[in-house]
Amino acid sequence: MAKMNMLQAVNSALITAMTENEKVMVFGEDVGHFGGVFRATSNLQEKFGKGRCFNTPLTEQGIIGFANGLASQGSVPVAEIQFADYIFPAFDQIVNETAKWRYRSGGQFSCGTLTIRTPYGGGIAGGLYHSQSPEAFFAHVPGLKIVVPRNPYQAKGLLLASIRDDNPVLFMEPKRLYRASVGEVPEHDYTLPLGKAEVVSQGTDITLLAWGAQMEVMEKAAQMAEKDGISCEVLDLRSILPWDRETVAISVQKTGRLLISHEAPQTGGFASEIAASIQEKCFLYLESPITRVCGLDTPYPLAHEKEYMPDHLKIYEAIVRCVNF
Amino acid sequence: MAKMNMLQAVNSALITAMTENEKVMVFGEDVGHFGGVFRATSNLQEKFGKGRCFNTPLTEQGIIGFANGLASQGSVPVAEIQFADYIFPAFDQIVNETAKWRYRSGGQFSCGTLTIRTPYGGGIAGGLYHSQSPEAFFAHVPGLKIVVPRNPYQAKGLLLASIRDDNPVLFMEPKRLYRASVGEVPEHDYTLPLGKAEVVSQGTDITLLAWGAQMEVMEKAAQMAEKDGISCEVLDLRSILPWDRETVAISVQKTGRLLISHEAPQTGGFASEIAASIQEKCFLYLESPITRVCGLDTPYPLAHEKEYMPDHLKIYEAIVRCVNF
Amino acid sequence: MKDRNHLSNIGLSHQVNVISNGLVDIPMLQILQADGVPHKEATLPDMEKELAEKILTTMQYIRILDERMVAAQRQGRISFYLACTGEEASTVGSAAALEPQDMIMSQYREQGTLAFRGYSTEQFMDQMFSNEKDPNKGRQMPIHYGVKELNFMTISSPLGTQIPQASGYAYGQKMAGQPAVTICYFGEGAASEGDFHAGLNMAAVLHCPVIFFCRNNGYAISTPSEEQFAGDGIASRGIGYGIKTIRVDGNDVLAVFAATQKARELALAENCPVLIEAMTYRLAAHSTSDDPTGYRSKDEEERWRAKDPVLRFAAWMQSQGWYNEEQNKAFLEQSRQDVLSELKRVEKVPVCKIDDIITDVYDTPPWHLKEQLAELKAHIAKYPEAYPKTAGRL
Amino acid sequence: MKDRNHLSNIGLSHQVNVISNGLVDIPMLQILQADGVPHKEATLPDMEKELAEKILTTMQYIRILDERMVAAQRQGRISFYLACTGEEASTVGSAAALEPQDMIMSQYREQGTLAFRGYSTEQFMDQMFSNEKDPNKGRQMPIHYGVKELNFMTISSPLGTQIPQASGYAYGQKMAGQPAVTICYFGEGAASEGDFHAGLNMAAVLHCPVIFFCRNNGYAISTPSEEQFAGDGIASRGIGYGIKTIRVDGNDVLAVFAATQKARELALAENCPVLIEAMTYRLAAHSTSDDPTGYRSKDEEERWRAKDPVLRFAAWMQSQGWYNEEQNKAFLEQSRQDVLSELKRVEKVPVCKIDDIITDVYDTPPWHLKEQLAELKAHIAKYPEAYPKTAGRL
Ligand SMILES: Cc1ncc(C[n+]2csc(CCOP(=O)(O)OP(=O)(O)O)c2C)c(N)n1
Ligand SMILES: Cc1ncc(C[n+]2csc(CCOP(=O)(O)OP(=O)(O)O)c2C)c(N)n1
Ligand SMILES: [Mg+2]
Ligand SMILES: [Mg+2]
Repeated sequence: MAKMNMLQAVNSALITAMTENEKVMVFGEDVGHFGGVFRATSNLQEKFGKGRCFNTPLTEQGIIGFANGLASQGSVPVAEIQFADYIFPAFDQIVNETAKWRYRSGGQFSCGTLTIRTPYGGGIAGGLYHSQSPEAFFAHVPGLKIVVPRNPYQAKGLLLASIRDDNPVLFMEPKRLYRASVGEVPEHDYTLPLGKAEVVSQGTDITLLAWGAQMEVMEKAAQMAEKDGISCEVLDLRSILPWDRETVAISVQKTGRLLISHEAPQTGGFASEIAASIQEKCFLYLESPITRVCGLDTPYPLAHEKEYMPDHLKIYEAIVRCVNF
Repeated sequence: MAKMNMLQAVNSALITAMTENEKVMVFGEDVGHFGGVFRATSNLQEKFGKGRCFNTPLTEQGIIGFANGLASQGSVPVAEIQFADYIFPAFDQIVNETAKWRYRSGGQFSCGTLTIRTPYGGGIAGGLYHSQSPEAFFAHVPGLKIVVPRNPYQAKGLLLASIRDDNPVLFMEPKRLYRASVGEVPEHDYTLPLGKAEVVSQGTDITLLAWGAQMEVMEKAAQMAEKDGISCEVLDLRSILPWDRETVAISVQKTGRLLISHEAPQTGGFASEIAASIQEKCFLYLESPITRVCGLDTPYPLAHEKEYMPDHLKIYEAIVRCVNF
Repeated sequence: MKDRNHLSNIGLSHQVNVISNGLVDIPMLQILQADGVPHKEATLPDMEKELAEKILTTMQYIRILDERMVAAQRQGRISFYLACTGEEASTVGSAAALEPQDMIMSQYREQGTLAFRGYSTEQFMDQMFSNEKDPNKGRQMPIHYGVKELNFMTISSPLGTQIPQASGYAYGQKMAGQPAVTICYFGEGAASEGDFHAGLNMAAVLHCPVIFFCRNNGYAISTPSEEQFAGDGIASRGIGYGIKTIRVDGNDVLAVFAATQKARELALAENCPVLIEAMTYRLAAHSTSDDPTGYRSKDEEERWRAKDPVLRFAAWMQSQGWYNEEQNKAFLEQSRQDVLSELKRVEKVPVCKIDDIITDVYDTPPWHLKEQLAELKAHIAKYPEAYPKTAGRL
Repeated sequence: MKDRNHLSNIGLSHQVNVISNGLVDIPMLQILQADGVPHKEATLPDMEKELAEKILTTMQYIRILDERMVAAQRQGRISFYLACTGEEASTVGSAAALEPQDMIMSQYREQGTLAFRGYSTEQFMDQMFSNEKDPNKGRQMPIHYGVKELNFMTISSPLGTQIPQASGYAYGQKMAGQPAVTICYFGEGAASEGDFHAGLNMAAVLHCPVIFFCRNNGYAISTPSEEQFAGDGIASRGIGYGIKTIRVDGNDVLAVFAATQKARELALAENCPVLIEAMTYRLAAHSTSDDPTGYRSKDEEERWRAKDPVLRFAAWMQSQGWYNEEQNKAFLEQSRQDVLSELKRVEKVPVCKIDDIITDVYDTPPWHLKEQLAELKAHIAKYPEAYPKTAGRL
């Protein structure tokens, strides 16, 4: 065990994967010699050479297009998109190519070895274009997996699992926690399961569901609610696609209430899918409407960032409303 | 009044708009001399000249980037994306630029005059890349409006309203109905409201909600259900964003049941947003879970197209399940 | 740390110097004249009689396949088709210069390369009828071929996407130490996509052994190349990226063959991309959904018919004494019959069982897809007559 | 119907002819030598004393603003800053050759163009402190300026997106019959984006009066230009698109001015795009989030410090007898004080009221945004201490 922040945990996972399998290649804007603008890929080029860790020209559609071809050839690309806000130029390559490659070829070819790493989320005074949480756009794309860690331990275990999983994985890293979140991380090799939610704390009155950086906020709100004697069951979804409906449903059948929170704008956010599925699965168990506490339906504003965010106070208020419905 | 199919109605709307306002410009791949691969822009170049109706090079990101600049300059671009399946290379220009232009500039500049026309949907043996219904991707983008007509009358009235509306509008045309749907269309100028759903037929037992080409299927299912004595209220959402929650809620508060159908894959489709919102607004009125009848969570398959589609039989079965819940 | 100077190779001028024609001429390699007689000055690539015969018959076979399938589409037997008539030399001539281990990433008009690698009439039909024997499981529209054994990547409709992919594939071949290159075909229209820019630039910077083969056939559906770009074709761009570039007469098999051989040799030896621009013409309609009379003149088409690549090559073979009228007639006859009989036979092969609607979305179907399949099967069982293709084999 | 021949301008070769250096040399226009003395052969643009003074003081002002704001960021007074140190001549020199009605679409390192058009220290501060007086309402990070009155389009962070947009904007200016062009600034890194390809190609084909101004400063954050492209800079690409191209010494104001004047003249007269590649160097860190010692040597930086564009121009003005030591000192002093006092003052200006969190998403807020605002205001009212910036003015 060693104390690591999330960047160190990501770096450790990459070193483990590249050491184990020489087909693993890491690339993207500034990831080479410099080690990435957040330094998640530090020292990889020195350790593994320019052939396996390198800078690309400044083109996201090129990075993913290149990665798709490389994956279909049998190599194991781990491509970095410098900020999730800049993944959209690669949207066609991801949605029409990466995700459909295996299906359209009847399983003859695939991009299963591809992992796309990208930092997402707000709370860092990043304004419109350094704050976005685009998971919902990709959650509507059959063929992709989407994974979001909430701490360094998860970051290493889930990233290693993503790199080894034989499906393309979009691995979204909560950049607000890159240095802020520090914890014990095994130096040795380990993985955590994809597609499985984690019950972070047990409770009986309401189920609180989130992922990534929002977990911290959720737990803070839960503590406030506990003081009012509201017993919260806190769940970390961990995988957005495919998502673990069963674990969520079991919890909601117990608590009778569900609150989901994410930073992304509410309309069309992934909370809507969860709410739609759970109201169907748990219709007769629900004691109050499923509640969403999300970002506003606006671009991400700098000056009003604090007001925009679904913070612990908004969640706490929503919990109370739910329980008193 | 004249009998027109949907292509003729679109063409008529474009002629009306270009005649009225010389700032209106129509462009895209093959839309010029040739009049577009579906011929929606026939004769516009002859009528209005090459300066106002022209072919672009084959680049969707360029078409929308160019259109964004043109709109911000004060012209009124009506850009065509040849198939909705090919709109993804322009995703960044639409999501990060078109939609955020006004907000980021504090209202100094905007792409409000922009309209993007694109044919969408399946049922034409188009396989993975000539069948997609991508509305949900754009429904998660504050700043955009999304409009879908279901017949020639709507096509003309809604397209004219979209071109004149001072917000960027994604106008999705159900290509399966381009020639199949024929109806009476006024030759004169008229518009239909954006953001307003239409109650197509009144009923008391269940609310059936869809848009565009899926309306036909929905009505067919409704007729089957009526034979069983199930009274269906059929709604056409018409605008996906902003959507008319009020009209839907009023209907559901009356019927106590809601079924939503679209061709796009179920997970993360727009039905999930509607279900999430309505279960919240109408919690105490719901007599059965809100039901979604959608495409499968797979790419769009050619050989199994019939099985993939949310047809009238699947909807009819779901209606019966709802009512007998 | 290494000192850099991004001005090191740049000279000075002291007057405003607007460069409006900064390119050397990029002539087009032509070995055979339209009548099949080689230019005196031309050096012919060495090509054995056998290979020449294979090239000719492959081109003729594709011409026949195209004719028959366009007809089949008209009869409503298949939903869609896309012919390469007029461009046989570009595709077959380039494929002939490759090795079997080279990966082919094509756009959609390159059936000639597939036929050259031995794709059978039956296999073509299996794909076009989307049946259960298509290795792609009938999921895409006709002509979206793909077959792993032949190193032919499954075609996808979105244009240009295969260009950066080819760079990545070639990079992987290089890293794996394989004596192989990737060839990437695309049209001059697709070359306007952003992916073209990304793919060529990355290949140049990352030293990828990839051959970019552009079929400049003058049109992108109805859009003529003069409305597609203003520069000197696509070749001029390769030069901008610092990529070795060759322009060739796409209707001259020998020229295409020689150019592609050279390109492959360079790509492998120097781990670098090479761009080939083949000047040709689409004599066919864009596809069975298209009618060219709406955008080009018959005269124009006639001028190009006179440059028919198949006749030109046949004439040359004749002059070599390699062309046996009788034999060739027989081959053509045989091919026509094969195509027709296979068409009839394969028409009856069923599509995949419904279970395959959810396979290959992921390596193994997750819970939600299993759930959706189960519901679907129950539904089909209840309404078998509504789903005739699959109800019989649930 | 018009007969077309896309081969009409193409010659023939009969040997495989691999073009690996098909470009003429693209020299860099330089009028002033590093010491400010004009090259003998150089023709100087005619520039009045007044304009020269405005250019010099604007460059000096920006240098001061950059220094002070980098310091302010270190003190935590603003969250982010991005300096243009070393590139003042490229931006100010080009802006000086434009007319007020010309639209400027910039990347982010072009504050010099804005200052040249009269943007005040207060206005710079309003944006950087995201306050209610910023016409962009404080929604974007510092340095994302935008002001309609000055025809300066609001900057957006995604790279390259402004390139096709500039083509469209210029097309609109042409259609409206305005005697105006659009200038589009971008870095050599952004030129790798697909949008670059789309924007330049469309401008060439659709005859847009746009000036593409590339600042080739050798780096994209840590990525040196040799890992960005393999061709002859960005200029070589313009030639591929059939776009008139000029390469210029970006550290020589007179050269940049002359080149941009020529470009504007051509763009307007011939309704065509012109590409300018300005060779320069980013002496500053990429931004306040960056540390260049991680990717380049001090020596390299020193070599470029010796080419300082501001000193070079000052020296020339001196030789013209246009430079008054005293006056200039006073100006510098005054500017430093202004920047500091405005910084202090503007720091205290409040952000927009919370109501503005939903304005400008659409022309008028739809029901769902009104609903979200109402909830938000009620919430802030309940927890005022948690939202100090807005609670006071609900
Ligand atoms: C991204 C994308 N945009 C548009 C289309 C529709 N489309 C199919 S073929 C074609 C023209 C392609 O022309 P070119 O690349 O020159 O190839 P050619 O047909 O001439 O062989 C177009 C616009 C597409 N398939 N993909
Ligand atoms: C689409 C996109 N990708 C990545 C980034 C992150 N980024 C910001 S600046 C920069 C480097 C730009 O280099 P260049 O274009 O040469 O301009 P310079 O900073 O040298 O002036 C990068 C990668 C971005 N802003 N947008
Ligand atoms: Mg073509
Ligand atoms: Mg740069």
